[in-house]
Amino acid sequence: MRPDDDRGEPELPPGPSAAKRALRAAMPWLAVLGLFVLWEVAVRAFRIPDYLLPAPLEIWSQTYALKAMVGMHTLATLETILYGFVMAAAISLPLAVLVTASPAIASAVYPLLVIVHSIPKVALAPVLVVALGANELPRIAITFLVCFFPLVISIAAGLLAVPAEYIEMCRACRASRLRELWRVRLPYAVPFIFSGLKVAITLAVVGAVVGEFVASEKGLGYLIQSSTAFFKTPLAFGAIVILAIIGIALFQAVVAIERAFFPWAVSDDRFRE
Amino acid sequence: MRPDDDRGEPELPPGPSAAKRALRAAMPWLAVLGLFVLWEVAVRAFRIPDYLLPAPLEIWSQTYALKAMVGMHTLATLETILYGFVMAAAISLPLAVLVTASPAIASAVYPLLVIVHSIPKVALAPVLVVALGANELPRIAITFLVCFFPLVISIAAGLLAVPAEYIEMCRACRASRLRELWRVRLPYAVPFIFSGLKVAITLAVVGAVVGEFVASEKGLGYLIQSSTAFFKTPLAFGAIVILAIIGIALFQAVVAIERAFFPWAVSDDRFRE
Amino acid sequence: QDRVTLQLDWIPTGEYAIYYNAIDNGFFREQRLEVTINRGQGSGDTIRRVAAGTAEFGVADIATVMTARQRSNDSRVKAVMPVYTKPPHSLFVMKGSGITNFKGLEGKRVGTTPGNSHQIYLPLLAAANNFDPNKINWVTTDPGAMGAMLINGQLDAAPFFQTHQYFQNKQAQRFNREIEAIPYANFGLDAYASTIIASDTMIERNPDLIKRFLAALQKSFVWARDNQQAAAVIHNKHHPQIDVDDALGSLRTGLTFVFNDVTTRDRLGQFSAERLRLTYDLVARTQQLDLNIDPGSFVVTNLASGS
Amino acid sequence: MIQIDRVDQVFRARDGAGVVALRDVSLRVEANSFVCVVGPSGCGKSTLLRLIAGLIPCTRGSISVSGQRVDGPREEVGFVFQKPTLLPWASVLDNVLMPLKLMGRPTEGPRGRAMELLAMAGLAGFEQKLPGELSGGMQQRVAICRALIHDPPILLMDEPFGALDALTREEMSLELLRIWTERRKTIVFVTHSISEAVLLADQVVVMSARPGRIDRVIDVKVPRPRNFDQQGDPEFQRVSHTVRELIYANRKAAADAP
Amino acid sequence: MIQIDRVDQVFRARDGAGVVALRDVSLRVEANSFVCVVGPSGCGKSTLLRLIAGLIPCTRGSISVSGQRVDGPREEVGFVFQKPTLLPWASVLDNVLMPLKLMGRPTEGPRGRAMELLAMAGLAGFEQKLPGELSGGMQQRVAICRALIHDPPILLMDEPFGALDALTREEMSLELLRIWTERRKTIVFVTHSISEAVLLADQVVVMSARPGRIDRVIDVKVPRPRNFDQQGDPEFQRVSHTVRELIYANRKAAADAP
Ligand SMILES: Nc1ncnc2c1ncn2[C@@H]1O[C@H](COP(=O)(O)OP(=O)(O)OP(=O)(O)O)[C@@H](O)[C@H]1O
Ligand SMILES: Nc1ncnc2c1ncn2[C@@H]1O[C@H](COP(=O)(O)OP(=O)(O)OP(=O)(O)O)[C@@H](O)[C@H]1O
Ligand SMILES: [Mg+2]
Ligand SMILES: [Mg+2]
Repeated sequence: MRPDDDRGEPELPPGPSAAKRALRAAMPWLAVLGLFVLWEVAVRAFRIPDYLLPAPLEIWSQTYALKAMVGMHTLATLETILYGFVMAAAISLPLAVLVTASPAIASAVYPLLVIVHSIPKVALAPVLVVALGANELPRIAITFLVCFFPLVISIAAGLLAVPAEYIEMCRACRASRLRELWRVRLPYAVPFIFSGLKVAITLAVVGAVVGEFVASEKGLGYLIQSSTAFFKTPLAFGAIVILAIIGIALFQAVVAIERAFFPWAVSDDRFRE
Repeated sequence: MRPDDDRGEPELPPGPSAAKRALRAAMPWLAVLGLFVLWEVAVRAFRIPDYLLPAPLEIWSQTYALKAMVGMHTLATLETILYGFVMAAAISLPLAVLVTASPAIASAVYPLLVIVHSIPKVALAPVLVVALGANELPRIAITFLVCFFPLVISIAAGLLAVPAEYIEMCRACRASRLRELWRVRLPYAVPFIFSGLKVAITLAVVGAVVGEFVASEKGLGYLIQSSTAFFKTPLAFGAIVILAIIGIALFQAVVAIERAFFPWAVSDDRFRE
Repeated sequence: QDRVTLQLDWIPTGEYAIYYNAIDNGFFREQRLEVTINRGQGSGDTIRRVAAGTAEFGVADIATVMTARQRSNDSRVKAVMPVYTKPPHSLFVMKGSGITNFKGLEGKRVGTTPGNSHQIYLPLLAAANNFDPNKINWVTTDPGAMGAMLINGQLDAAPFFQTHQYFQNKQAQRFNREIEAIPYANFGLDAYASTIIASDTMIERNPDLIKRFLAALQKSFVWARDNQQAAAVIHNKHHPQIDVDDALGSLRTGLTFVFNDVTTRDRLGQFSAERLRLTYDLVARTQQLDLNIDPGSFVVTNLASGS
Repeated sequence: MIQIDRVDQVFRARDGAGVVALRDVSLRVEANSFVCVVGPSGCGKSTLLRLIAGLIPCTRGSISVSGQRVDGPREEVGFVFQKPTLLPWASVLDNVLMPLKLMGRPTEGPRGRAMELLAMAGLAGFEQKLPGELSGGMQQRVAICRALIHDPPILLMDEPFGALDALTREEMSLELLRIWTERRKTIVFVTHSISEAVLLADQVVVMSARPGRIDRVIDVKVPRPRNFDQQGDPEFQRVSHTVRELIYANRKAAADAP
Repeated sequence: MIQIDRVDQVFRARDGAGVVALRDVSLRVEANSFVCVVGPSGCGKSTLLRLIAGLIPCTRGSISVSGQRVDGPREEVGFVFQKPTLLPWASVLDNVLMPLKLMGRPTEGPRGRAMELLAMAGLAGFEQKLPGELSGGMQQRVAICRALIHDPPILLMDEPFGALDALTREEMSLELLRIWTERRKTIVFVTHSISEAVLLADQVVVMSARPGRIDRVIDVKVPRPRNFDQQGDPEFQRVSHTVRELIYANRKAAADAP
C-alpha cells in the first residue's frame, strides 16, 4: 500500500549523548564553582569582615602562598580518612551480619554500638591516645569510630529487607547462611550499602578532622585549629575548603563505583527524565 | 479408619511468649548493664588511672551527688537534641525529594550537602555564633547540620529503590508526582528512612554535645567541658554515660516506632529464629 | 642520648618560640637529649599524658596541677620549674570603649568558655579593685568566635592571654579599630601560671634527666629573650602558618611573663614558697580545695638551677 | 477507538545492543470492541499493551486513542499487569482503591463498589488482608478489581486469568463479559488460552515471534451473549482451529528457518 | 516416596487470627510417580508444596520424604515457585546456576547443562540477559531450568507453565515427560489445566477449598509414553470428565452452603 513498506531496520533509540554525560560529570563541580562565586559576591556586597568569613579569592591567595605546607597537611588528612574508612568498611560488614543473625543479638549489640557512636569522640581522645600511643593510630581510630555506625545500620537494614521469596528460594536450595549472605542478601542490599557508604565517607572526613583536633601535629584539622588560634581566618577557611573538596571527591568516587560496578542498583536513570 | 477421625479445630501456632517479649525489651539494658560490670572489673583489675577512665561506681557516686545540676544539664541537652532532630527530619524529606527529582538536580545539590556535612561543625561555630547570636540557636543549628545528611541520603536511596513495576502502576494511573511519592515511594522507602533515622538520632546526640562544646552555658556538653577543665573526670564521665543512655533510649524509641507503625517494614521476625 | 617528648599546653603561638629554639640551637643536644615537641589540648590533657607516661615533660598551668593532684589519686605529676611567673590572663576591650579597668565591666557583656580560668579568677580581684562581679554579664561562646564578636561589638570584652593581643590587634587595625588589654597581673593577680611538669615516677627515678632538660630550657629562654627576632624566625620555620612578625609580637609579650620582677627576685627557674602560697590560696578558693595543704607538695624545687 | 500505526519497538539491552520487540505493527481496535491477543511467549504482547497505555513511547510509528495521539498514560485506561504488582503494605481493599487515590479522587463513595468487585472475584472477607497473605490466584484477582475500580472505558488486560483454575477462570470470563456488555468498554485482552480468546473476543489478533509482528486478525462471528456451551458451535470450532493452525504454523516456520 | 500424614496448616494472619489453609490432608506419592494437583484458587496447593519442601513446618501432622521426617529443606528437592523469583541482578545463566552456587557445588561443569536446559526452554541466546529484560513467560521458563539444574530426584512444581502460551506449554510438557522418563523422578505438579494434569499424571489429586482438603485422588491409566494425540482416548476423556465434575460439584456445594 505504501511505498516505503519495506522500511529499514528500526534504529535503537539514542542513549544520552556524550555532551550530556560530560555535563553531568562536571555538574557537581559547576555547583561548587557557583557556590564560590555567590560567596565572593556576598562577602563583597555585605562587607562581611574577613576574620569572620573571608572571601574565596583571599582564601585562595593566602592558602596558595603556603602550598607546600598545606599540601603536606592535606596528604596527612587523606591518609587518616582512607585508613579510617577502610577499617570501618571492613569491620561494619561482619558487625552487620552479626546484628542480623538474630533479634536477640541485635537487641544486645545495637545499644553498645549506639554508645560508641553517640558519645563525643573528643571525650574519648585521652583514653585512645594513652591506649594507642601518641601516633597516627588514635586519629585513625577516631575516624573509624565516627563513621562505622551508619554503615552497620544501613547494611543491616539492607540484609533484612530482602523479600521473603528470595530467602525461601535460598532455603529451598539448602544454602548455608554464608552463601545466602553472599549470593542473595548482600547483592540485594547494595542500594542500602551504598547509601551507608556515602554517609560514611563524608563522616570519615569529619572524623579525621576531629581526630586531628585532639591528637595530631599535622593534617587539615590541626591546620584549622592552629590557624584559628593565630587568627589566620583565611588560612583556616582554606583548610576547610580543601576538606569540603576532599569530601565531594570521595563522595563522587563512591557514586562512580556504584555506577560502574552495580549498575542494576542505580535506579536513577531508569525512572527519571 | 482411625478413632480420632474428627479431631478438633487445628490450633494457631503460638506467638512469641510474654516472657520472651519482655526479655527482648529488656535486652538492650541488660547489655548496657553487662558493659558496666565489665568496665568496673577492668578498671580494678588493670588499675586504669582514674583521670583516664574512672570506675562506674565512682562515676555514679560523684554524679548522683550533684543530681539536681546534672538533671538540669540533661534536660537542656535533650531539648537541643530534639529540636535539632525534628528540624533535620522536617528538612531532609523535601531535600531528598528534590534530590531525587532528576539526576541533574542530584548532581548539583549533593555536593553542596556534602560540603555542609563534611566540614567540621566546630569550624563553623564562630560563623554561626556571630550570625545567630550567643543563644540556643547555634547549638540547635549545629545539631541539625550534624544529623540531616544521613537522612537525606537514606530517604533519597529509598525513593529511588522503588521497583519499576510499582512506578509503572502509578504512571498508568496518571498519579501526580506528589501522590506517587506519598502513596508508593515513601511507604516503600520506610526501611531506608528508618535506617536513616536511626543514624540521625544518634548523630543528633553527638551534634548537641558539639554544639554545647562551642556555644552554651548549660547542657551535658558544657558539663563535660567544664568538669574536664577542673579535673572532675568522674563527673565528666557521668555526663558521657548520661549521653550514651540518652542515645540508646532515643534509638530504641525509633526502633519501637518502626515496629509499632510500620510492622510490614520490620522484617526481623519473619525470617529469623 | 635520651629521647623525650615535651607536651605543650596549647597550640604553639609565637610565645612558644622559647621552646622551639632549643632544638635548632642544639641546646637539647648539648644535654644529650633528643626532644620532640607536641602541641597540646589544654593543661588537663597535658597532665593526663605526662601522668600516663605518653610524654616525659609537659607545659601546664600550675593551677591545674594543683587541682588535678587533689581531685585524682592517679594524676601524680609535679611542677618542676616555673615558666610564667606572672599570669598572662587579660581581658581584651576595644580602644575607645571607655573600659580601662574591671570596674568598667559592670553591666557589660564579657565572653567566656566552659571552665574558663579568666571567669573564675575575676571575682577574686573584686575586693581589691572595688567592683561587683555579679554585675558582669557573662556570655558563653565559642573561643574561635570570641575575637570576631569583640571586633563586631557583640561582646564588650573577651578573655584572652595577653600574648594574643599583637596579632588580634593587627586584624582590628584593618578595620580602624584597636584592641587594648586589661592584664590581670596589673590588677593584683599574683600567681604562677605555666610550669614545666614531670611525673612523680620520673622525678624519683631519673632526676638527672630532668635536670638536663631544665638546663637546656633555661638556656633557650634566655637565648630567646636576647635574640627575639631570630627566635621568631625559628618558630616560623616550625610553624609556617605564623608570620615572623606575628611570632615576634607574641614572643615579646610572652617574655614579660618569663622575665619580670618576680623572676629577677627569685631567679629564673625557681619557685618561691611565698608566691606558691599565694597561688595555692587563689586556686584553692576558686576550686574549693583544702586550704591547709602545703603548696610545696605540688612542686619540686631542686631540679632547676637558679640563674 | 485505538489506532496503532506501523509501530516498531526496540529495547536497549544491558550490553547496549538493540532488541526488536515489535516490528511494523498496525492494528485498529474499534470502540467498544473486545480484542484478544494471542501469540507465543516473548512475542511482544505485553510490550504492545504498554505502548497503547502510553507507558513507553514507541521507537517508530504512532498510536492514537480516541483520535488523540498517545504520548503518556491516560485516565480512561485501566491496566491489568501481567504480575499483580500489589503494594505489599496496603490492605486488599486499599490496593483496589489505589488508582482512585493515585488520581486524587475521593475513595469513600467507591468503597462499596470495591467491596462489590471483590465479592464478584470471590474475595469477600479478604478486604483487610495484606497481599502477602493471599495465594497467587487471589492476588491476580485483586489486580483485576483494581483495574476496574474507576470504571475506565478502555481496559488493557495482560493475561489477567493466567493464575486461575479452570472454574474460576470461566466465572471471571463471564463476569468480564457482563461488565463489558453493561458498560460498553473497549478491551484489549492478552491470553494464552485459545478457547478463552474465542469465547471473549470480537477479533482475535494472532502474533508471531521475533521480531513480534501481527500475523493475522480473525473476526469471531459467534453470536453474543456468549457462554461456555457455545464451545461446540461450528463457528467457535472453526475460529479456534484457525488460530491454533496459525500458531503452530508460525512455530514450524520459525523452527524451519536457518 | 512422599508420605503426608493428617496435616493441618494454620497461618497467623496480621490481626492475629488463624487462617486454616489445609485441613487433615493425607497423601502418598509413590517414588518415581508423577502426581498433579488441581483445585480452586486459594485452596492450599502452594502451601502443600511448601510443606513437602520443608519450607514451613506443619501445624499438625507429619510429612516424610524417602522415609525421613521432613523438618527442613532437602537438597534432593527441586522447587519451581509460583512466581519466578529470579535474582534481578544475575544473568539468566547465573540464575539457572544459582542452586548449585547456593549449595556450594562447582558450576563450571554444569554450565553446559544449563545452556542445554535453556535451549530446551527456547531461551538459547538469552543466557546473558537480565531477568528484567525478559517477558513474563520467559522468566517462568528460566525458573523451570533453575529447578532442573541439579537434577533433583524430587521435583515440586507450582504452576510452572502458567504464563506460557498453548504451544510452548505443550512443548514444555513433553520435555518434562521426557526428562521424567529418562531420569526417573518423583514429581508433584500443580496446574490449573485439567487436560495438562491428565496428560502428565499417574494420579490427579483434586482439592477443595476453604479449608483446603483433598477431595479425591484419581488414577490415570492412559498408557505411556503419552502425547497430545491421546487427548481423544476414552480413558483420557473419562478422567478429564471426572476431574471436571469434581471441581464443578465442589464449587456448587460451596455455593449452596449457607
Ligand atoms: N526492558 C526490556 N529490555 C530489553 N528487552 C525487553 C524489555 N522488555 C521486553 N523485552 C524483550 O521484548 C520481547 C517482548 O517482550 P514482551 O514482554 O512484550 O513479551 P510477551 O509477548 O508479553 O511474552 P509473555 O507471553 O512471555 O509475557 C522479549 O523478547 C523481551 O526479551
Ligand atoms: N503467609 C500467609 N499468611 C496468611 N494466610 C496465608 C499465607 N499464605 C497463604 N495463606 C492463605 O492460605 C490459603 C492457601 O494459599 P495457597 O497459596 O496455598 O493457595 P493456592 O492453592 O496455591 O492458590 P492459587 O492457585 O491461587 O495459587 C489462602 O486462603 C491464603 O489466603
Ligand atoms: Mg507478557
Ligand atoms: Mg498457589
